[in-house]
Amino acid sequence: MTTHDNVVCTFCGCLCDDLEVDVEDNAIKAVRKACLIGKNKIMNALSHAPAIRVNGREASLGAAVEEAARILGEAKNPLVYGMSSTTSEAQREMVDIAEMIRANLDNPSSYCHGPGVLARQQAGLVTCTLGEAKNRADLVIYWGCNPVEAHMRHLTRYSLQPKGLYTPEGRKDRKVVAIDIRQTPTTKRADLFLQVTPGHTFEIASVLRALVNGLEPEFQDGREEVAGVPMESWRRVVEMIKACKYGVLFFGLGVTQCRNTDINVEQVSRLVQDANKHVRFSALAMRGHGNVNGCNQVMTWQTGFPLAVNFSRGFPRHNPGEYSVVPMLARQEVDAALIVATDPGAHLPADAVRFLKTIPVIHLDPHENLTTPWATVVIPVAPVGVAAAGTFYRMDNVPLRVKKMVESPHPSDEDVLKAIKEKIRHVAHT
Amino acid sequence: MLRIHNGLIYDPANAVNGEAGDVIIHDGVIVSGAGLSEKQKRDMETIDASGCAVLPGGVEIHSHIAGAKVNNGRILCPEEHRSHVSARTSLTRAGCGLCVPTTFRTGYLYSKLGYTTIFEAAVPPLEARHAHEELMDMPLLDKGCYTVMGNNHLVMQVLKDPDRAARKERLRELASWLLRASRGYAVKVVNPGGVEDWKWNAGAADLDTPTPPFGVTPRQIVTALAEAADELKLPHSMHLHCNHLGEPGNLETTLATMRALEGRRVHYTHLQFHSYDKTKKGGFRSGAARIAEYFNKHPEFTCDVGQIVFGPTLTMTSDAPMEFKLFQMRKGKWASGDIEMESGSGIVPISYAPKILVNAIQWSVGLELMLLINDPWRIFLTTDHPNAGPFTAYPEIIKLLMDADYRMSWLEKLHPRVRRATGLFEITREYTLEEIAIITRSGPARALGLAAKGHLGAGADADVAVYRLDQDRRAMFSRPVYVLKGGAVVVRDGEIVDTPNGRTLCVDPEGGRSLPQDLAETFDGFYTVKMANYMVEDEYLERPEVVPCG
Amino acid sequence: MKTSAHLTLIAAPDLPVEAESLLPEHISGKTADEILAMPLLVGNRMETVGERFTVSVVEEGGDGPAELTLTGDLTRFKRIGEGMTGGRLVVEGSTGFHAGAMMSGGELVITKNAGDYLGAMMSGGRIVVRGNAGHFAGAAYRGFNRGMSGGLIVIHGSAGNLTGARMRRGIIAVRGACGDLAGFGMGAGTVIIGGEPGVRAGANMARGSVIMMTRPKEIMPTFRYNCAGRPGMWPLFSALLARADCVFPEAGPETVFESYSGDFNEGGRGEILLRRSPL
Amino acid sequence: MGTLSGLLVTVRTARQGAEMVSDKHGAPYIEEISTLRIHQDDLAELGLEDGGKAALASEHGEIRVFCKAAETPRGLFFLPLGPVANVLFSVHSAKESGVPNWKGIEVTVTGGEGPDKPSGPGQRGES
Repeated sequence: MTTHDNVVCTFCGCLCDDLEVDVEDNAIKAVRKACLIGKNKIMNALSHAPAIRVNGREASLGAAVEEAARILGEAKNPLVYGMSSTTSEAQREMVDIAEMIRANLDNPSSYCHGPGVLARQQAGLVTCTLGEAKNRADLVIYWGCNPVEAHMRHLTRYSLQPKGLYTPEGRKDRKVVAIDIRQTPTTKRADLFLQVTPGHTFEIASVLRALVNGLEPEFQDGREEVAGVPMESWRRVVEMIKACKYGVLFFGLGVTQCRNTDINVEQVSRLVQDANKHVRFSALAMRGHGNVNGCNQVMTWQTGFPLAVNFSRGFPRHNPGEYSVVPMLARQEVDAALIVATDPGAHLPADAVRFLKTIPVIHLDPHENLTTPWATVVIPVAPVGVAAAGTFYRMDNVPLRVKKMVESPHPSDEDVLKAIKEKIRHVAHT
Repeated sequence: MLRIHNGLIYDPANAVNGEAGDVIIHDGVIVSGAGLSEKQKRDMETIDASGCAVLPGGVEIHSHIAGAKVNNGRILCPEEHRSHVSARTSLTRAGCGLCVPTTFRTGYLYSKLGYTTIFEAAVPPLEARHAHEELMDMPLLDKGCYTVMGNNHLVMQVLKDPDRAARKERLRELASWLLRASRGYAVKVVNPGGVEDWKWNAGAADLDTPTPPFGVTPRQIVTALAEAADELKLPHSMHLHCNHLGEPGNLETTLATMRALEGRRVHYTHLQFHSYDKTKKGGFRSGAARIAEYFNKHPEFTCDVGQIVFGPTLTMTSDAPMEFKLFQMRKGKWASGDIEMESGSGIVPISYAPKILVNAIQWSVGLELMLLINDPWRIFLTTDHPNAGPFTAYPEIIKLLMDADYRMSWLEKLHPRVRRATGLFEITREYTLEEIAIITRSGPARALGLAAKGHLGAGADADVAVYRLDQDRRAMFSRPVYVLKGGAVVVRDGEIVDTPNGRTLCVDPEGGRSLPQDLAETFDGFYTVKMANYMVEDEYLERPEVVPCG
Repeated sequence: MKTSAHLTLIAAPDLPVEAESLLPEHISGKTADEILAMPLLVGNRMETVGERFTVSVVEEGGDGPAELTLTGDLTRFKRIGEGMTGGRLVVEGSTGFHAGAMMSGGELVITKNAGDYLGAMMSGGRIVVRGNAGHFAGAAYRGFNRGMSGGLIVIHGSAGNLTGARMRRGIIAVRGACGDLAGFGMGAGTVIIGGEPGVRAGANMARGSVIMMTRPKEIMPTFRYNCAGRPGMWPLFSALLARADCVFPEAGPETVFESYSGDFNEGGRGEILLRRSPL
Repeated sequence: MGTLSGLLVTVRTARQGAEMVSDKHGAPYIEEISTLRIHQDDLAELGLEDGGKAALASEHGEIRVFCKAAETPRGLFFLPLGPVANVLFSVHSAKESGVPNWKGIEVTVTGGEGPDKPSGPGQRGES
């Protein structure tokens, strides 16, 4: 039996890199230190692989690759989409393919944390790596996120409990504020929980900005409250901000998917900038999928834009809403799709899935999921971080190398994508 | 074999100054033509360079082109990408951007200016994988990166050691380990102590401001790291971005830093930003003359200029507190990122305009430095891309250096008070082609310790740029007739014709195989990654080439 | 000679089409065949106008700017009238994204609905939409901090979110309802909304005016109430709009407006004018 | 059995995450993504016991869920994002930036089995 140390978990944006995994006879026997999700993910990494299928019939890898290349090469407005749970090496191949076939290129951040990235286009963001939260943060704000359930080790490894360089007492050295529309296991860990009414992120951020800047908000209806929470509570939050040495605000989908999406994050970003006039303050997005941040990074260095890119003229153009996956499916304007390392069958609204079923879809995934049953071409791939190596970007942009610990009968995303690319190139030249 | 025939060869490292002749290439390397018969020469594949200047490929000593901060800059600027695009061709990848171009486009744009080697100027080890990933997507160039150490906690922990001998030994080991961990090429120091100070919300660091909580001063940091770089016999000296960047009167800090480092090899980067004098009222004026006067007397020092280019660009640096100051003056966009235990970064868009007095002075200071520092082997052409402007402006800057009349013609476009604040317009010096060859290739190659770069002698890498001679030097340097990378023609008549990938340049200094116990404990306790996952793996180096120390 | 051309769509396409070539100034002096040979990007392939449209061209005597009429369901056609500098472009039907974006002169009339980014970053000229407009009318593209910088947009129906976001000059008049964040982050210019406004009108504005005929659910708490009165600029504005066939009957020269200034987070020199409904 | 109107918010739960990475066709995953968190008093108003079944309908579709009492505000219902919840949402709800209204869609909850219409977990079997 071999024990692999310092294994990087690929599930969420935390990328915990201290796991221990026992491997015997090319099988995962035990996973230690991971959260329940991470453990399940690694233990089940090799199970439920789909068969290679073309139009529902089993096929050889060569035939599947050939059909994929044919579909993509012929498409007049294809969609290349996904990438959030695979390596940046595979993501780089996807961008190359999207360029070649003059496709639309997007990743799931366009409907998750993408608004946070779009806000950076307008305002920028003051941020830090997770270690700064661990070592310095004496004020932590969780806003519209529930890491106890979604990023299970975030609180112990990075944000709430760890004893850092300048926070030797761990939790005791930190003040903690939670802003959410309901009680969650996370809000219960806070010193101050502000339960807000849904849809008011922007007003909250605006009023906090005003208070940080020493301005008094004026309420035309006379009710001294914002999002159902009285002003004195918001004043308390601002006192805590101004009294801290190093604050870190973690925001989740409750902020980015709230009414007016990216504009909320733009205002939160301005709030953090304003706070830096008094104290040091950072904000971090609680990125979900293991390498969804990597999608944004790779797309940015290769195309200039983090998401929602179109190549129909040969050069990259960017416009969320125009080239992001959900509205494109709403307008039913794509005629083929290459979907890798995400599961639209599970993640997208039902009418999106109904439309996708009407066009040829090529799908690469390590597991049977809710897209494999109907995709036109299904190619099983080796699970990354278990049977394929490569780079993942943590929620704070720290890149880590995920490892290969066992052999899979299937090639990696990267290898399949390279094969598809070569086949498209070959067809184009003959 | 390949022959570049009948060009005027400018190879200052080998004291060849515009002599007509052949450059002969075999297997990616320049070989001697001696011993070859005329027939042999006539029979080989020949590039006709008649009427052209033949120079070594350009060597970029300081540019921000890859990594977390640069990519953050790309995210920040969709508006600048919109109007600068390149479509995919059968050879080249699509891309966009001018001040922060995408990786492939960066490779193409540098290559199309005749550059063949490039160094990313600031990489924190924790994010080094990212920089290397981007560099792998940057074709046509040999490349390397500098590892930032000037605010590193482990460095400061070592410098706190009261035992002088142990401190020295330990720092050398640590610097070697950090270079190894990040696969870096040189020791980079950015606003020593100042970035850490700002994490405590403290003001700008002077040379003797103790850095909390270590009590270590910037003076201690720079002297010790310069010494470590020397003792490791690294091919490049410590690469230093001084304290107080961009502030009026900062030449005092710069001179104090230089005095503290006298006798050591040191490279002062973007010296233009550090050469400002102050008026009685606290306003900007040029301090270039004083800096140049001092610098001229100290052959142990090299520098690059960081010349301002008028127009919009993006400032991006590990000097996060400087960017915060800039943001407060400008509003608009501001990105910043603190990096645990080692660094920070900041980005603010900016636009330099000739009619803004400060910008006009900054522009003049850069040119003054280049004209007043009399040894071209010690000052190199950079724009600190993209901080002072995009590197694509190099041909324009070359014209400003080579053509005094053209330089003078700028006076009327600048703010009227600029003449009172600088001495630029009293200087008549014009650069020669040989001097241009030195400040853009031979000089930086020598400062970087690259024995096979920056010259055209036998044994050199066959990185060559061929420019059609033209009295309009901007036109001449904008569009090389040929660029060869490793012996392959990659640019012909200004267009990319081949896109081989370059190599990663790295070092293998003595020691630094592991961290001592106390530093390892600090690492394990306070980084959020495991040390095993910190070390950049071989997979991130493209055709690595170890440049020897010593 | 003045050229008038009329293009009629043969069938609505399934794929997005980019029709930035179809500008009045481009058809001026062209024959029918030359117009039919002009390029159109359909999906990711280049086609010609002739594959999608039939054309009739009339050369009239006298000088004058060219006039182009497009008829059909052009919902999937993007960039119609983008960058136009003069002449008249009439769409008898609906358009997709970017209609009239970046235009600097001339007139664009859309008889039905317009998509997102109508007149985005335009600097001059006039756009009239008889139906509704999508999001970002007169706004800035991603990353820019300057949206529309001149000209006039009249939307007779409703408009979407971020109408006039980050605009710097010019006028946007929306007769119907408007989405959220009208005039968001604007630096100057005017947005007038007849129907029900969405939330956060005027948020983060530094200067400029958002004029509302219908009371919004709330005014952002970063605005302060100034006074009520008859702003001298309103009669001038309504006269100017009336000349563009855009009338706000609810407000005459005697109408009283409540004035609020804000957004104080951005300096507070912007203004919201809210029509006080008769008691 | 009563009917309530309110706002549905999609969320993540620990069990959803753990089951999603184990087997997306497994019963525990389907069960978790079909479990609605709802206030005790709302539950009572619907005439349901903790764990009772209800029909959840939006303008786009209708699903069957199990109702679980939780410390939520009244009138706000919480369901893990997944193929069950997604029947209630539409791509057409995505506004200017391309994000569907997953953090707030108007729904009605009806206690009991609800009207007899085919729907249910997963996308399998749909044409």
